Amino acid sequence: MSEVITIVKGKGSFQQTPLSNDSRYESDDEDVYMSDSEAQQNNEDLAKSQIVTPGELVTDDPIWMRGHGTYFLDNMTYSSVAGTVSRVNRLLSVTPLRGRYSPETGDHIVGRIAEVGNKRWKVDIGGKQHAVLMLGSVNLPGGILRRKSESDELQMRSFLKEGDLLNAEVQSLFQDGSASLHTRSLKYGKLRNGLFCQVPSSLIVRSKNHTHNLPGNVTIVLGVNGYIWLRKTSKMDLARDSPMAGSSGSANGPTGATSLNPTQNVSITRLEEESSWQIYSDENDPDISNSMRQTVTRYANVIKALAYCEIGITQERIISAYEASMAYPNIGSLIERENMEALGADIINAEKMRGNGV
Amino acid sequence: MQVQTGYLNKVDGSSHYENKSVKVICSVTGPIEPKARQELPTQLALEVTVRPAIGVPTTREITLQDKIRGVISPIICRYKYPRQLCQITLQILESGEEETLFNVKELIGCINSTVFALIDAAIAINSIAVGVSMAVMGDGTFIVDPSNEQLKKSVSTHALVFQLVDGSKVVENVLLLDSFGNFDESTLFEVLEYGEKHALSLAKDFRKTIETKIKKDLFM
Amino acid sequence: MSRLEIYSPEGLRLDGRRWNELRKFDASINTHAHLSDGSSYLEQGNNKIFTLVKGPREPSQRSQLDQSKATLNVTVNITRFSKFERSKASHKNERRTLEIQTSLVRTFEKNLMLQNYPRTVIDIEIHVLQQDGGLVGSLINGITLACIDAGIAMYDYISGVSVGLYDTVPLLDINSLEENAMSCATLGVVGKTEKLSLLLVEDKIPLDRLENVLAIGIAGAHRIRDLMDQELRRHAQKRIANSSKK
Amino acid sequence: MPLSVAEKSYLYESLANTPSIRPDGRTPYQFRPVEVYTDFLPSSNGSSRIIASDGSECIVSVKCKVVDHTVDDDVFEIGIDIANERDDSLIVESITSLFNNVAQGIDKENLRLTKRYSFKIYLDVLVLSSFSYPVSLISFGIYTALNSTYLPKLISSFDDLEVEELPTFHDYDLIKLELKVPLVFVLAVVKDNIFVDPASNETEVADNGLIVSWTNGKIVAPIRTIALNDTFTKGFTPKLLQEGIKLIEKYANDIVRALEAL
Amino acid sequence: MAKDIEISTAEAQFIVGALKERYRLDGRSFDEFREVKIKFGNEYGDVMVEMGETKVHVRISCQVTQPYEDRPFEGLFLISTESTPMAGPQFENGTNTSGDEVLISRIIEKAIRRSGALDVEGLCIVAGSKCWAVRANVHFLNCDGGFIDASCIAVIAGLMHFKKPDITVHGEKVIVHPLDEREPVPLGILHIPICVTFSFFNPQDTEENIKGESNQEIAIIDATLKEELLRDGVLTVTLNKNREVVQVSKAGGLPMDALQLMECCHKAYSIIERITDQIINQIKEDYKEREKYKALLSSENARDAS
Repeated sequence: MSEVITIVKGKGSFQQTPLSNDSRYESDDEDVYMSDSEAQQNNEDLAKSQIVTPGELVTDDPIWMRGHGTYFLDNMTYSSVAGTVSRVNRLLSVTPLRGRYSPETGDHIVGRIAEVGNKRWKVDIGGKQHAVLMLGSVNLPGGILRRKSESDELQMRSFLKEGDLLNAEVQSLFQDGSASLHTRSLKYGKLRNGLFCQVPSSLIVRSKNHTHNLPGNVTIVLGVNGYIWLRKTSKMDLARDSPMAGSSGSANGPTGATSLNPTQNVSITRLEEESSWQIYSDENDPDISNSMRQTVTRYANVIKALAYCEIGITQERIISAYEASMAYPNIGSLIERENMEALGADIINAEKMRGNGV
Repeated sequence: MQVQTGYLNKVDGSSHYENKSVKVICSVTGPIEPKARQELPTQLALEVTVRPAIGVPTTREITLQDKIRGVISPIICRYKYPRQLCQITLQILESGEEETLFNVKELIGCINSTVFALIDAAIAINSIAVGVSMAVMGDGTFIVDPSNEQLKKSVSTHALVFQLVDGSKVVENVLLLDSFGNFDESTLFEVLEYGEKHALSLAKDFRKTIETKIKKDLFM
Repeated sequence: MSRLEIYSPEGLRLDGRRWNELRKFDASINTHAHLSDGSSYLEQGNNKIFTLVKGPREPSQRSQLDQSKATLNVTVNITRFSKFERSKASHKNERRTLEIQTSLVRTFEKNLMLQNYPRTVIDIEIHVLQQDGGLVGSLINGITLACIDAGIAMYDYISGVSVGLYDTVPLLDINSLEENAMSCATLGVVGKTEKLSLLLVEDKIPLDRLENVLAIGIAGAHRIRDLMDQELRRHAQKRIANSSKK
Repeated sequence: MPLSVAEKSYLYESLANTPSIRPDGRTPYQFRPVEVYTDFLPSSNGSSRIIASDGSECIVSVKCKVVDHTVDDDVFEIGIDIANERDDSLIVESITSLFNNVAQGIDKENLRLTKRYSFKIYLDVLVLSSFSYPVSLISFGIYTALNSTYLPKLISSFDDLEVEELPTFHDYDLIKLELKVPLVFVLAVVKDNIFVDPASNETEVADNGLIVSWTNGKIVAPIRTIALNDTFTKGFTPKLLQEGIKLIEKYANDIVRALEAL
Repeated sequence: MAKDIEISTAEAQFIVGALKERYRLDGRSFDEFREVKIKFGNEYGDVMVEMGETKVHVRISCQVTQPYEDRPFEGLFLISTESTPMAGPQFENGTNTSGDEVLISRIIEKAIRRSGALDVEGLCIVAGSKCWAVRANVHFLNCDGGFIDASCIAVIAGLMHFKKPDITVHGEKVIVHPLDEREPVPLGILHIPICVTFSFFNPQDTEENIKGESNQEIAIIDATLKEELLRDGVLTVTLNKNREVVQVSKAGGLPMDALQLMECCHKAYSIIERITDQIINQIKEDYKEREKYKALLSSENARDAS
């Protein structure tokens, strides 16, 4: 493999037909279907999850409530997307295979300011619409308890401006499905000291915690929307994982559930302190070492490799992939497709092994 | 001269003007919301479009547009409509002259029909403009509303527009004088004088048409 | 040209097909995951078309914002090299291109559930790398696939195909040689119904033959719907198999 | 979408380091991997599709026609089309002019058929998307498309000045087109560092950019600086220019080898 | 479009509601085409067509020019359709790229020019160097729906009415005789295409339209502007008396059953038959009217010629 560039001949469906090699179909011949082996496999999979495509009749049983991805006429329920049928209680819906991130209340997301408007910011969160962050939903310098003043409205850009990255929680959803965010917790707010990367949101599984301290003194914010921030671990990050936080009960970790009540983690005086202008600073810490930067880069490449292999991204997998990536001393070599595939395979195999072990 | 106002029903004002071999339709839409680039802070913006009977608009039509705008602007009470727009669209159905050589009759037809359309649209005007097209022949005779053949044989052609006030009985100004060909100063003044007389008599027709229109509108 | 026999007495066409045969139909979806929310690559005969769907997403211009539904835009980029003979001028602002774009917007406006995505815009971008007859039908198929890939809710498939009429014989899914030699109709058929979302006839066809042409077109379009459905299901199986990794 | 100030300064500081730390860990001379398809347009004489790892993509078609070069010796024409850009936009026009400039470096003799006739090459480039300045991508695309181009074999005689007829060709034999267009590389400068093939986040913070063309083992025209973003553009020392040229001189051969090995 | 004309919800509901009861605002039945009024101007090829409030004016003109290089034996024929705010506030000056305007111009183009209604080979004067360029300028004056149908009638009537000056060819030299010098020559019209536009309404839910079997969709002929603004789909069929479908355009919109579309085509045929006859008759009458005077004026010349 060249160290300068890898150029591979394209493969996949661009030139060859994935479907069938015999080239023509007669319109009046009804039995052109997949080869037997494929058809068999279909049946097996069908047992697990029923795949439907738009316009297909899902059920003619009127008992079902019709959810997302369906429409109906009389008793018939049809699918409006290609995906899998999900039946939860009496709600029937079809989950599309792909689609933009659709926010849910409580999601921990990473977003980028797209527009500064009247008492609100519009935030790009990779969804169908920009999310809204109201001026009243952020902590302002001087503590959360003070009133928002007119001067705050005028200097919104000095808090957050176009391009700024932040992490936030989805506070509520509007009628049309767009999200309203808040950053009223110290674990939310402007992001500094690191690198941004992005993966499809479908690879991020909603979980209790989306901020993780990783080996090598790196903290990751895994936005549910697929936006990811890698940064140098700060004191705050460490404090969150410290036993003190744990002492207030296992359910009260730094999760979305308790986020509106940050005093459980940090004393009110700390809060005042942290709510100074510094939380909106654009300055990075002066002491980010080279090895730290390299670690961040390695994590970024590891995450891209996982995404390339369409492996769901979790803290455990990031760590094990990071460890496995040590086999490649040259971080830059991790962008090569072969290496990414090998890394992905390592992770899957390791998990299988562990699974077998138990 | 035959004029029919309210000829079209999708615009605020319109007129169908026919005078000998000239046939023009004029529509006026306004006052309406202008586009940002058209907007004038203190007065009405005018958008004049002239569409030829044959072919696509060329510089000839743009010249016509400019001349029409120049005549129409002073008679409209433009300061009554700040930040608004008036679209004047003229469709020539028959020009009555060879388009490549002349634009006298078309110009006068456009201006006269515009005046009617403006009145039909109830856009405030301070006076009326009356246009006369004339040709001076080789033997020194003046012909009003010359035919195409007469235009071709003429030594000079003149388009005159007068601003009439005081019940359209008094000529206040010459709004446009557009003369081509060979003529001397004295001929020009004679032409003006002759044209003025004709304009005053034409104005009577104008008023009659308008009066009939208003009566009709009132008692509808 | 006269040397070529459009339809031989033995019932064979220029490329060896019979009257009711489709051209090779190869489709794949999710070809441009990095660039778009949904994408497809379609080869229908020698038509080669990329379709990218971007959105539903925040409109970049306020004028595109509709409170009640998504705004749909379609741009068709017919490349200058798409025909055998390279075209001298760009096709971008040609009336025909604008007409195709408008027709496609109006076809899919009624089929996509735009009311589910208020205040957003869906941009569909099509690049025609090569064309060989029946272009509009292929564009419809490409859009259907790419929209499904994007997860945009729709009532049903729309499949497109062109049918020519050679004397009294309707020829299904014509290529450009056939298209130039005879009259033809393009159909956009909704799912497995006999409903037409789009119908374009651009040359003379005897009124009494039209029904026959439509019938064969509908049958062909249903077949194309099935072929698209197969590709989608194949792709779905693969993704589901993959997602077990998650 | 612009980057945040904090992101930019993090990136800038990393890249300004000695040695620089690129956001994806590449060495200064390392290109991102690309994927290439060739010869997929039967109605063109040659074609290629090139996809960079960030999803940037470009498609090149080569069509040719027999022309009388005694009438018109302009035998090489490039048309560039960038998706979502108007044909008269600045970026399309500047890239088109750059490649017209590059095309000056080709040897037209290779297109000569007979004493009177030449092949005229029409290169059409469609950039489907580009996340950073796309000239390297286009250049690789052109190179591979030409490399996949086969033209009909001449069977009539070379000397046809006196002959009235058009040249005639073999019915199915084709010969490979031997035409090498210079490769064009983009380098980015950050403080005292220079590196090849900047990714989009690198271009955002680059002090300046450099376009270097190379063919047959040597640097050729055009070489020019290029503003990669509108906030950071600064001057740079001639030393860096030298370094950049050396970088290309040293590694361009690897690129050609990789492109040829397809 | 400059400005969308909006119809209030109440009015929209009323109109569509009335349609469900098979009533139209102007009292017409669903299959009724408005009366077509055709007036000819002083010049040949000057036609005004009125259908209800809709007014379209067409002017045919011609000049001698050079044929296209690749078609040396054919003359040029151009139809230009440009709309101005005169026709209604939904039209804007200078921009004819909105969906509706493009479709209008393309359909007229396909119905008349592409279908070969005009014999362009008959316009050739000297192969490769001289030919007639015939131009139809369509002026949209007042829009109350049915622009396509009215324009098509106006253009074809204009072409049939038009006469081009007679010419004499001496080698490469062409002498064009003015109309008063020699009797002008009519154009070669190969067939008479007429457009009929159907507007579709869906009285039910979209689901019923897509999945239902009821086929309750409403089709009305020759919609007025208000009906056009509210319709869910549109079909324009162009036919001629030879029972040929010249052009069909259903560019999206409400999906319609193929048989229903066929039914529309058959309905359209009876309408185009009638309109074709009307055009032919009116032109005959107009010519007769002109001849009347001409006979009076040219009796002397006729004797001279003999």
